[in-house]
Amino acid sequence: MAKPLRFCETIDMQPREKTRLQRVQTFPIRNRYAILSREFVKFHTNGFSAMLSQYFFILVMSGLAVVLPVSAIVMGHFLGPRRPDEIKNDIYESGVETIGETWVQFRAQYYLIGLVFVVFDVEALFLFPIAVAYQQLEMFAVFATIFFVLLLVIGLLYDWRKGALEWQ
Amino acid sequence: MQITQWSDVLSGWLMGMGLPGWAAIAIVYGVGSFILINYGMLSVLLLIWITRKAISRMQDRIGPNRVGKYGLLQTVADAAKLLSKEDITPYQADKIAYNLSPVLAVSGVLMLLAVVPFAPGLSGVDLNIAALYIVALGSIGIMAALMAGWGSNNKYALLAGFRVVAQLLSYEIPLVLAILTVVLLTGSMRFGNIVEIQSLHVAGFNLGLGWLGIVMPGALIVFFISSLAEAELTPFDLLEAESELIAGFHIEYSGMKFAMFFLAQFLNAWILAAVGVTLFLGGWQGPGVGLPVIGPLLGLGYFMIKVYGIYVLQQWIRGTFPRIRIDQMMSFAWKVLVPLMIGLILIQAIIQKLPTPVAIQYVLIFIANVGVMAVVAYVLQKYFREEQIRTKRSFEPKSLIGAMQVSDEGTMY
Amino acid sequence: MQLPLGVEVPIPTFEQFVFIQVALLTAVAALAVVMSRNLFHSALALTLTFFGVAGIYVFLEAEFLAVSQVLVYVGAIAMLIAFAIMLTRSMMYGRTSPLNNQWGKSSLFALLFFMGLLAFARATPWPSAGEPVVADEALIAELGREFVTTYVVAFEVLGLLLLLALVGAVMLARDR
Amino acid sequence: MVPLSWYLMLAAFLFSCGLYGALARRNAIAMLMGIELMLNAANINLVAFWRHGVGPMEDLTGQAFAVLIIGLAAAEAAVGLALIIAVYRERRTIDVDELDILSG
Repeated sequence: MAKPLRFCETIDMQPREKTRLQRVQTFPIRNRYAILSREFVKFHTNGFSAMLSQYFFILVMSGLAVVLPVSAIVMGHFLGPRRPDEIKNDIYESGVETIGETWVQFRAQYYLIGLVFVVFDVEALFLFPIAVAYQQLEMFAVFATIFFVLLLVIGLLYDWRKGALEWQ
Repeated sequence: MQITQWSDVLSGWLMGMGLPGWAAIAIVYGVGSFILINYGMLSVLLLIWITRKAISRMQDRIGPNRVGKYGLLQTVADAAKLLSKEDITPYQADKIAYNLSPVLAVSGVLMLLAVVPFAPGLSGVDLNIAALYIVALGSIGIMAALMAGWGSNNKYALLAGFRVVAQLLSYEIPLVLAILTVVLLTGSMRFGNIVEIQSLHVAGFNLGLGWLGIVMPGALIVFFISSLAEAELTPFDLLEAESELIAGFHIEYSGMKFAMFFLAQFLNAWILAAVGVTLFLGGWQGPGVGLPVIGPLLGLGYFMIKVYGIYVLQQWIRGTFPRIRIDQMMSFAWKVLVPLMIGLILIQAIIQKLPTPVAIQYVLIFIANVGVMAVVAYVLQKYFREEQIRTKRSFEPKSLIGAMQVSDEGTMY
Repeated sequence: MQLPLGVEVPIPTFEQFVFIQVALLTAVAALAVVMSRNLFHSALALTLTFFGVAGIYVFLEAEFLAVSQVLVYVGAIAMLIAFAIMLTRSMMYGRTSPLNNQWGKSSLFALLFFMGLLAFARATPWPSAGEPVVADEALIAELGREFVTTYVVAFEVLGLLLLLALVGAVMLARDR
Repeated sequence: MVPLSWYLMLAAFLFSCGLYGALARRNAIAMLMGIELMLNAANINLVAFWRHGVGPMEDLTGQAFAVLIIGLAAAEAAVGLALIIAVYRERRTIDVDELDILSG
């Protein structure tokens, strides 16, 4: 088995109980990188597993990340004057009065970009776990991965030839 | 006791007060995220000051110098002014989308701070999937731009929203693929690991200079270019193309809501710089971070120096380069960066399976990176030279002056 | 916990409490998707639903799946849907009923279906979860390994499907 | 620990919502949204059964297929919306009640 690439040998591999996952060699978790140490998490989380408590932090943070900007906006709303009038609330079009519906038709070019993006996004997503496991893969698996990438390359070349990537 | 153990101390104290475990955890997490979010929102004041000073120096101006020492408080004054501005909602705006969009734009960026490793032992959480988390939360900003464009009931805002979304989508792919090269090399998506791997031990002393950007300069450059586009900075700042799209998708916003978009944009540039530093420039690694007491402080210092350095570099580019056209921008993403990154990944995947020692693989990856970049640079140069000749030819005087000349028949046409 | 009608409800643990919040958010958002008259608001509610489902995946300790959910559904599919709504906005928009003439039958059918599934889910004695999943990257790495070994056929077929989607959809949606 | 039946009930609710949306909505895009809801519900079930199955560490089938379904959903949404846009360009409507050229 190829060793993981690294500049240093400071990361110690701890022996763990043998499960099927032990075939896959990854770096052990170092406690000191989280805001709470792992021992603490195991000890006090009242039913949360270690992974869940990490994401509980994300949940708390997302709550605060919504509340603080909202409070700033609400504060601005109450501190500022409120004198709406017809001209002020009108749509800004450089002084010219608005003609026609706002929601005019747009070209499908934007949708095409979104389409190509979606396909490549999904492709990249699938490549990430494979990249994590890449050190342990056999040759067959490597060829399967490369084949997967080449399929998408064909798609990109096709769209290139057909001009879907051109911005008209 | 390390400075990073504050959370254990605080929660132990709270539990001693008789709080249940989950409440103590919630309070500690709340305090931690409050600090992170406020750091994010307040550092923007500094970032805007840096931007204005840097740009004005490049344009041979002094920049803000009235409010506070060196004009440091200018941004605070601006924020206070924005706070006292009227909050305008245009007629027939889609109220939900219009009001939700600025909040989403900011909180989507603030959430990214949760995984940034500031120093050894100092980060919000060290997720197993941090690399993908960064990419996934970027999509909130895209939705926010679409919502702002749609909700404002304004043609220009919607058009700008479309264009910004097209730009962000196009450059997200090279960005993701550049991150993928790092994951492929390190075999880990955890930022803690990725930073740790970039140390360099010489005789038992951590020099901290084993940066991945040295091994993969190509991926680093692609990441930097795409992060410029993702942050909507100047070569790619079609968002603020005043001459074409008035001001972008946030044209109808005023007061604090406008400030939120502004904040999100500056913070996004900073965070992309921080992610780039974490992935490619060693994060907090530097000489002496392994030392017992002073190490974390040194690490924080290195990280901040690197991130603000990259930020100033971004502003330098912003002050120097002209804006490029939207079709050039799209072509550059899809026809240059994406094929380049796919090629780099394929070559790197093959090299990493060669039966050679790791050190030789690193050298080969470096050579491949430089080689691919050289090929791309050559092809681009050739293409642009042909383009230049073509443009010159099409502007060659044919009709006007040619018509002035005496024709064969001897009459003026 | 004693409810007024004499119904005994067990006090949820903190984890269950948080789960109930996330599930309620998801369910309300899903209801808003199908009930909203404004198509764009439907799309926004759909985005919220996707986030909620990602939260459910986190509760199931499938973090890679949660982040894929956000990446693909929120970042790609919801965005495509919003694009399509903006591109196909017709003049009739919002003025007629959003429902077709068989909505009565469909709602009855969906309600019965839901009742049946609910009864089934409540009646069956399900096993409880085993030990918690290891919280390091071994699971993700194993997932990646499985893609290119055990499920390699499904994986390559998906690649082919993506290629066909890229080719076909671009041909369909192009301006001619 | 959250019991398995709770996940199943949530998934059942999402599926029924999606079913109602796919059957009763008039707009083709709204129908597609219903289908996406149903796919999500199926995915929740897959992952919930994986987590509560024989050994979540031993057998990753549920999670692997959930990720594959996410990829599939992306392809489906891309092609479906492209079809809707193509139909809209031809007929200037995406109201499925009016798209009846095949009905005799």
